[in-house]
Amino acid sequence: ISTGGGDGNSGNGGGNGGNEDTNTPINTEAPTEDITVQIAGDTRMADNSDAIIQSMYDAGLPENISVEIIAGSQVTDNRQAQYQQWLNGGREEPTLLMMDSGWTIPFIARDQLQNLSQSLPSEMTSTIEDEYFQASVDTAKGAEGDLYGVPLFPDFPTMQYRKDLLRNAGYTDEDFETWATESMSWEEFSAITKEAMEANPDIDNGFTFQANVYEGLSCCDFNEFMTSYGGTFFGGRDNLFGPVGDRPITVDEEPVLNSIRMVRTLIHGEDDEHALDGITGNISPEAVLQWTEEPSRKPFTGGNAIMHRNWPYSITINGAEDVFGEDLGVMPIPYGVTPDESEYEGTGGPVAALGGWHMTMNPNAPDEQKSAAVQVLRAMMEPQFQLDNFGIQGWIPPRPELLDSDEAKEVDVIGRYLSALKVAGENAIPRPVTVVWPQQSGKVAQEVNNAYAQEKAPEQAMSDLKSQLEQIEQSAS
Amino acid sequence: MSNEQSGIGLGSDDAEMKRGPLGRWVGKAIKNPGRVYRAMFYVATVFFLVTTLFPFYWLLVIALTPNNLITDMGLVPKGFNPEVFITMFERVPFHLYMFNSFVLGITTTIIVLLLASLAGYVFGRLRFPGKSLLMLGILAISYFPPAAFLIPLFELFTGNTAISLGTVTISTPDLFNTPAPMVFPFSALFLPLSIFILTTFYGQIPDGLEDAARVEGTTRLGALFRVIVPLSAPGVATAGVLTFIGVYNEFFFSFIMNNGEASSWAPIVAGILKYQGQFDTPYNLMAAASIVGVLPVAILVIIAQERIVSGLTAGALKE
Amino acid sequence: METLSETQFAYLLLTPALILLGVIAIYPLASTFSMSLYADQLTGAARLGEFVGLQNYIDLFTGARDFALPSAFLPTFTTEFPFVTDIYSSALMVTLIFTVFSVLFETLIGFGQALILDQDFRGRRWVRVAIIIPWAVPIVIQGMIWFLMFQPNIGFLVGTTENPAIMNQLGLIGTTPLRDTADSLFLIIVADVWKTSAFMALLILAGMQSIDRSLYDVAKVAGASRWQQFKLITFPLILPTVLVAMLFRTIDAMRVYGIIETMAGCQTVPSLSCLVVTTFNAPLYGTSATVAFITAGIIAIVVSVYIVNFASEGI
Amino acid sequence: MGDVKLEHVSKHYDDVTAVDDMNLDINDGEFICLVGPSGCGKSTTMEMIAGLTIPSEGKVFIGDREVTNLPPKDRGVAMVFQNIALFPHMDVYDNISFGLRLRNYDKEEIDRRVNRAADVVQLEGMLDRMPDEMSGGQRQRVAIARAIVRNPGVFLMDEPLANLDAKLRVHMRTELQRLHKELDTTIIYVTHDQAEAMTMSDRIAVIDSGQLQQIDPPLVCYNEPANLFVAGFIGSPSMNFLDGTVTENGFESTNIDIEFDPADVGIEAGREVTMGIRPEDVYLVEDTNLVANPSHEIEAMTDVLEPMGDEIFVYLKLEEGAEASLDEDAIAMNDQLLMSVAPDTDIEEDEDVTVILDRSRVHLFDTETGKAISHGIESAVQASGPTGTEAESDD
Amino acid sequence: MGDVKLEHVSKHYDDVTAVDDMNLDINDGEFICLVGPSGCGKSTTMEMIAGLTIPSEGKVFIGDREVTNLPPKDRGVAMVFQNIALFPHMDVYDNISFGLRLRNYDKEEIDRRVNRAADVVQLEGMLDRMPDEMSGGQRQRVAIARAIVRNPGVFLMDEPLANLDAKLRVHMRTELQRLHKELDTTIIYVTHDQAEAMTMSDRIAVIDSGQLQQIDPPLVCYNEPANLFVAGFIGSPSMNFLDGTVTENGFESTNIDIEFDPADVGIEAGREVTMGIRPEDVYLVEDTNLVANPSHEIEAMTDVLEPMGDEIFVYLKLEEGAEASLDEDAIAMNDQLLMSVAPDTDIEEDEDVTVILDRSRVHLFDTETGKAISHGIESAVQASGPTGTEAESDD
Ligand SMILES: Nc1ncnc2c1ncn2[C@@H]1O[C@H](COP(=O)(O)OP(=O)(O)OP(=O)(O)O)[C@@H](O)[C@H]1O
Ligand SMILES: Nc1ncnc2c1ncn2[C@@H]1O[C@H](COP(=O)(O)OP(=O)(O)OP(=O)(O)O)[C@@H](O)[C@H]1O
Ligand SMILES: [Mg+2]
Ligand SMILES: [Mg+2]
Repeated sequence: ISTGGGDGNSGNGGGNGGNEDTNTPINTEAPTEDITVQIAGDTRMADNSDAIIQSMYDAGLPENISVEIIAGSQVTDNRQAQYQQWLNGGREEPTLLMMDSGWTIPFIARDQLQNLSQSLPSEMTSTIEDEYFQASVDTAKGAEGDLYGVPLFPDFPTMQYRKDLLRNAGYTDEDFETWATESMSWEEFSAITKEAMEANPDIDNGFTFQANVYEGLSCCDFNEFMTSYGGTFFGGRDNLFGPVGDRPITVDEEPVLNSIRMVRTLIHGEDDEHALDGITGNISPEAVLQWTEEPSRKPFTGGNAIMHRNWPYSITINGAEDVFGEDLGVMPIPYGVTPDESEYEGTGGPVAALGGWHMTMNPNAPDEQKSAAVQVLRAMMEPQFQLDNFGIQGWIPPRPELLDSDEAKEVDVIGRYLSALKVAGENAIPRPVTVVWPQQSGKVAQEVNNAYAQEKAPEQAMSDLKSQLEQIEQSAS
Repeated sequence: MSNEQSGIGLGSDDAEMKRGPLGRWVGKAIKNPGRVYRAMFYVATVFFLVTTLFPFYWLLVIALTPNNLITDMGLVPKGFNPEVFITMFERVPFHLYMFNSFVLGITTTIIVLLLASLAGYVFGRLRFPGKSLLMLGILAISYFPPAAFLIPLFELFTGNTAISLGTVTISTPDLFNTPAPMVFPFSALFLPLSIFILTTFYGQIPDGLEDAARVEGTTRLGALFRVIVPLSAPGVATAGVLTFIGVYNEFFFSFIMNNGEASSWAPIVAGILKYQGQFDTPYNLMAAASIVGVLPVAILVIIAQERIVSGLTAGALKE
Repeated sequence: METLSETQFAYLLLTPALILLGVIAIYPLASTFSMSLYADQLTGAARLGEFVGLQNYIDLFTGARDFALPSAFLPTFTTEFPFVTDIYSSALMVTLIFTVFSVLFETLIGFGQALILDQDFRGRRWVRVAIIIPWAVPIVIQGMIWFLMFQPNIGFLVGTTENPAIMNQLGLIGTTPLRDTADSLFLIIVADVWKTSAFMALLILAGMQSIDRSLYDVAKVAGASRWQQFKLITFPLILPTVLVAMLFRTIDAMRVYGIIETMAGCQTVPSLSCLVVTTFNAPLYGTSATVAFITAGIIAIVVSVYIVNFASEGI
Repeated sequence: MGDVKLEHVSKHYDDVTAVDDMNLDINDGEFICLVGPSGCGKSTTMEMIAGLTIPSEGKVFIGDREVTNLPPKDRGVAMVFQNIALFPHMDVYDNISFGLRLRNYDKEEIDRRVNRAADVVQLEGMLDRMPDEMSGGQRQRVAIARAIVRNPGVFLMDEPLANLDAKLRVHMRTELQRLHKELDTTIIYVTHDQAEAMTMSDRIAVIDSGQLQQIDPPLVCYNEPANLFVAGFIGSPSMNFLDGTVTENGFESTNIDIEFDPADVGIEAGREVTMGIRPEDVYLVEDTNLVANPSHEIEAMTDVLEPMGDEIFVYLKLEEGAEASLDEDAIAMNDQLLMSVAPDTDIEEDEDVTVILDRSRVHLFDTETGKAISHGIESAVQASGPTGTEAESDD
Repeated sequence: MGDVKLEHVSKHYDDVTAVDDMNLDINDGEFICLVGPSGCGKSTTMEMIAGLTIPSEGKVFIGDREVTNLPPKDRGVAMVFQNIALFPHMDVYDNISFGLRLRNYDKEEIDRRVNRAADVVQLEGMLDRMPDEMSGGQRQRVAIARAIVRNPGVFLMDEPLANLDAKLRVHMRTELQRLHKELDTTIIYVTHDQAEAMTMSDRIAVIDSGQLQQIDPPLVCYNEPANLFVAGFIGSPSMNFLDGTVTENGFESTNIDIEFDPADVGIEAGREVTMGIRPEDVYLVEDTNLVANPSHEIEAMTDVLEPMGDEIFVYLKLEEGAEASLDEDAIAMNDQLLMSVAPDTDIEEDEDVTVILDRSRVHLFDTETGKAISHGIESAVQASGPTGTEAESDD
């Protein structure tokens, strides 16, 4: 019985195929025979596959290459497990895999992806390095700096708000225009929200976000709040992706605690024994503690909230004509401290947690498939394709410059909010994904939620968390 | 054979006109305990109907409410959107997933009932050394979380397990995206339950009937399928229903063993999850899909079960 | 074939089942067991690290591996009732609590449902459909139904501190039940009882239908009331079926995962299977395989109660 | 307290009428046997008395109370079922004590009663066996014991001795009679065994096709059957029947004539009648001295002999060449006669013999309606001797 | 082809020996009745012949083939089960045709045979009933029909007529005999009905406690029982037994002496013997003329009278004050005697009577071993008359 990385005897030798496979340069000549490239995408991609494929051809994909998009599971955990088995088992299909930027790195660490820096022409990789959102590119790189994935689209949360309700509190379009690019502080934000609540007594919720015990809290909401106060998980940005076991653990530092105190104040009010001075309290319902994206969006979309932190997908929903239309406002996430006030490089200010997806290549695929796949990747890197898909399925173009283009502004609903998105993108903070992040993420979510829920004092929760993270770091070094 | 006493309406009404309706009822009830029994029966039935159906009704409420309005829900749909039952088919070829689940369910059920019948017969009616040990062994298989089987089975069914036969080493065939890597694991995992169910049912059939069949000229197996199985019809049908529904809704293995496409034999849960985006969850579509996936099957299963039972026993055991 | 001895015949008939189980269950388990003897490996192509013998088992039992799990594996034992410190903080206790309550209520309710379905009345078929429906609902949807019901601002069964719903007023659950282990466990048990009582009901009903009706005639003439008929005829005769049903429900409950994942998440309600799946996805294959085997061992201990019963029933 | 009354009781199944307008009036403490051909409705009648089957029409009374719709447990009956129906999950002790345990008798009383009942049915030492470890007869005895441990007002026993050997039957019979005397309960008893019905019962109820034919003390049924059915059913082997007509001189048929004055038995000449005579009332002519009131001599030829140990059945052919057809569907077989003789009688097959009938034991029935016209012919050509129990015509 | 042989066959259950070293040799075409008390091992023996129970020891042969371990289907037997065992899920037609369908007979042949069998058991028109819609007797008849549709080498019938009324039994008996003659199959038949055993069988096998006691033609068993058990078991009511000793003058007991020369029957004086006499061999002194070889006169007093219709059983007390105990556990009851007299005998209860015994029908048994010593005493004080079937002493 094999207990190692599989002893598959199929062509490419399964998961233990070794580095040569993932590093072998690929023939970048477009194949001449008819060939089909299978892409493990998601439901949205599969639903729009005709338009997407058409835009690939428009972007120069040779006609003899056809593309088949399978939906895969949309539940991200499931998809991760699926890929895990497929790649480990040495499956040749699918050739291209759409991967969450939140868990691409562990696949890289296990040598399960094609090393694009080694096998693609350098003109392609350097385009990515130079022109794409930096934070996105960072999450597609191995420890040694090689690129293993082509960012497809990034995703960053923003703060959505109801202009109509804020108008009742005396704010004007002028203010809204400022807010779209100039982030406000949490103090300001909480005060404004409170004012709006008082001006709209029939609205139950001020600010809604997600703080359930789940990956979304550790990767994103908490990460955002923490970073906006200048806090970090593992010291500066440089340590986000390692070295595991060899980096400081800084979750018990004051900025992190402040961010927790801030959230506690938002939920439980200024009387909370760990309230943060300057923050106006009681604007978020307790319910946030068990909300994920959709449940938190429901009250906002349903008209019962003023402020709402969420991903761009919800902008499209909330900004639709039959929901709020032009009354929906979008701004970057507020900040706790300014970048210069914060100890660590790249923290503070209006941060946005980084989401989004990459396209990676299955190293077990036959060579012809890989060559064809390169053509597909090339097409996907065309600005035109990226703009098309912003329109087709709302993929935010991975190049910041494209957000300024007129074509992008033309896109329905979300085109109106590009300036805010661009700020968010430029201030994106990735989650600290490493091979041990899956273990750490659960602990972070648990402890942070406990602290938010007043079950533990912030100090206690974070020192507990620190020691757990330490154990995990040690186990893997 | 026996008639239950109905009792309703037989109580005499005289001298009870002065009491209120409840008093009258109590009076009658004391005279005729059958009434109390019937009343209890109705109360219990209504209770169970409400408790089992209410969450399902809630599902219907969600389905009929347009997704954007699903917030602060009450007991009735907010808005009324029956088109959801059409939209769900437009978004995902749900009928194909249902078909897949159905085929997987039927195939597995047949395999399980067949193997479990043989084993149930052996365990229920024969005595032989090693019996308890074997039964315990089979039971022990169900102690393991399904995840414990996942990696080896995936390798087995995707051509990554090598079997060496002397000098030649052959690898198992790649069955990814076919029904096989689902049907076999389902069969193995549902087998212990069915074996135990059938063991108890087969064990209770009087020896005399098996004897009669054997003297008439059947083999022991013949007696099993002609007499013991039909007489255990309620048990067999129940084992079948439990297996079928279990497989119909399985997801743990099926999402690893294929790429999730209807054309790759993915089952209904894969279909239901296809409505879901990374963040956006159209609860109404998922609810509608599960109603469409579940309700007809539940009805079908019940009718099939009644058919099976009455077909096998032709009303011999009851009524 | 008929001239084989009873023993040979028995083994012959068992062959197909044993082959299937051998290939699809025993072989994978053996393979998984050997995985449990290796260290976890997170980098590089190999799935597993070096051979460590029983170290994984030792680490799990001593708590040295708890950091890699969503929750502690074993509770901290004390000498005072209830003999463990925080009963909701370990996977073992959470699983046992879930198992005891869900199996208990499922059996009782299943019994009640079976008793009703065993009567003859118009529309029985539809009542039967109604009772089986929960069992036919996929776990994902089961989770969704209950998740939405107890989602603040969506479901009506949970309210806010200012505006509590009935269940909050009764003190059954807090206003954010699905983030609280105790509340979630309670709701998950309710959801599980809703779904799986049908399993019990169907099996018990089948047992009832297989009873020779003439025995009731005898009992009636002997003077048995309905209750006595149930106690002395129905119950003992369906007991083997009930035991089988409870046995498998117990095993299933001990492996509960899906409903937890879809309602509250493994971090909030860490069951034994949650540990297996979370570590499997991490992917800590050595740890995961070890937890799976220990889980099986714990289940074996728990269900030995039934095995003893079976032995005394002579099955 | 234990009297049982059925008033116009009928039971219809889908297409079968199992019991048809039955009227029965059974006194407290009586021992009644229900007899009749298979499928005639005996068990159904019992079940209606027990309350297991609700009559389609009519009323059932037990001891003055109408019980038609009362559940079985409130009727105070104990029953031995034809299909035995032991509880398979209980040992013999628990099976027998079932009814007592229901009534919360104390442990010792139960013990005492069970042991006594086991003693009566000779199952001492088997109390811890399970039903499937017993022989057919043993199971049936458990079923009897299960009924007799109780003290009900009415015992219903549906062929309780069917699976027992002759010696045990005799034993059980006496035990049941003793029980009947001791407890003074009403016993309603179904049996197909003539001897049982004759020796045990106060009255026999003869049923055919769901209808009551006659209910009378055993010897009355035997000697004065109310109709052809009863005459043919009671007595084994069955009564001989010959169809004929009444003339001025008496009865005339193809092979046998019997002289009497029609006026004496109250029928007019010319009527179609069936004559009945039991095998034991047919004598060889050598034994004429035993018969007080013999008929003419009848020439016949022996056919089959059936030696039974204590008697021999002789099938007689009355006509040359007649086949001894054993077809008992036709009520009357005009060309043959069954005779019973002592076992030491010197008789061979295919031998010519001369027989006589005991005229005081001759029965006449209306051929058409089957109703009895007369039992025994007194007004004899020869002087009448002392006659035992024969009765007057009661038609 | 249809001969059945059991060689030293035993069957032990946990703590019970159901059959004990049984040797049986049944010829092809023979009709054998197995009789014996309840629980003696009859059904077990049948099951071993059918192959449903595997003997603990010994061998079973059917027609030269050893079949001890052969499955039932390969033995060519058909069986009527004591517990009937109809398939509850099949209607009558399917039950009867079950064996034929297994053998793939064609539709018409099955139809034909089923209809004929249904005819024989008088169930025409009930072919589409389900078993639970039938009466006990009807079910039993289905079971018989199920066996007789087939043409097996051996029929095994375990009390097939137990639930049938007398008339139907007679009918079924003749049908079975006809079948036996027609098909010329071996029939092994368990019955507790003496009349059945006597009239139908070629030989009767008497079993007690799992051991074969005697296997002989019916009248031999009746007239020359091999031992006390057979003597007491065969014949109903049972033989009278009196314990006594042999003296120079013959048999002497408390109440009855019988004179004979011990040498004639081959026993020495002083031996303890049990004398047996059947009720029908006890005569009132008035009937001495009927007896060729009468004994001394015996004074007695009548106790209970049991009129049976065709005879009356008279219980006689031989001693003043003796209770007519009905306890048949004690083999010999020295102070009482059962007599059967003709139904028209003029006799009352509690009357002094004088009776004689038919000496040529007196049986002597060794009290200790129970073995028969002599059947009938020829060497008479009075001149011997013609005796029928009595036999010589064969001890
Ligand atoms: N499975 C068993 N376990 C133990 N003892 C048994 C079993 N089956 C039969 N016996 C015993 O074996 C003996 C013979 O049983 P069998 O059925 O052969 O009797 P039988 O002669 O047919 O009696 P009956 O006339 O009452 O039917 C009985 O004493 C019975 O109690
Ligand atoms: N459930 C039923 N459905 C239809 N017919 C029935 C049903 N039960 C009994 N019968 C019929 O009613 C008639 C009377 O049945 P019952 O059992 O009373 O007869 P029985 O006199 O006890 O006969 P046996 O001596 O054979 O036991 C029979 O012809 C039988 O076929
Ligand atoms: Mg009957
Ligand atoms: Mg028997």
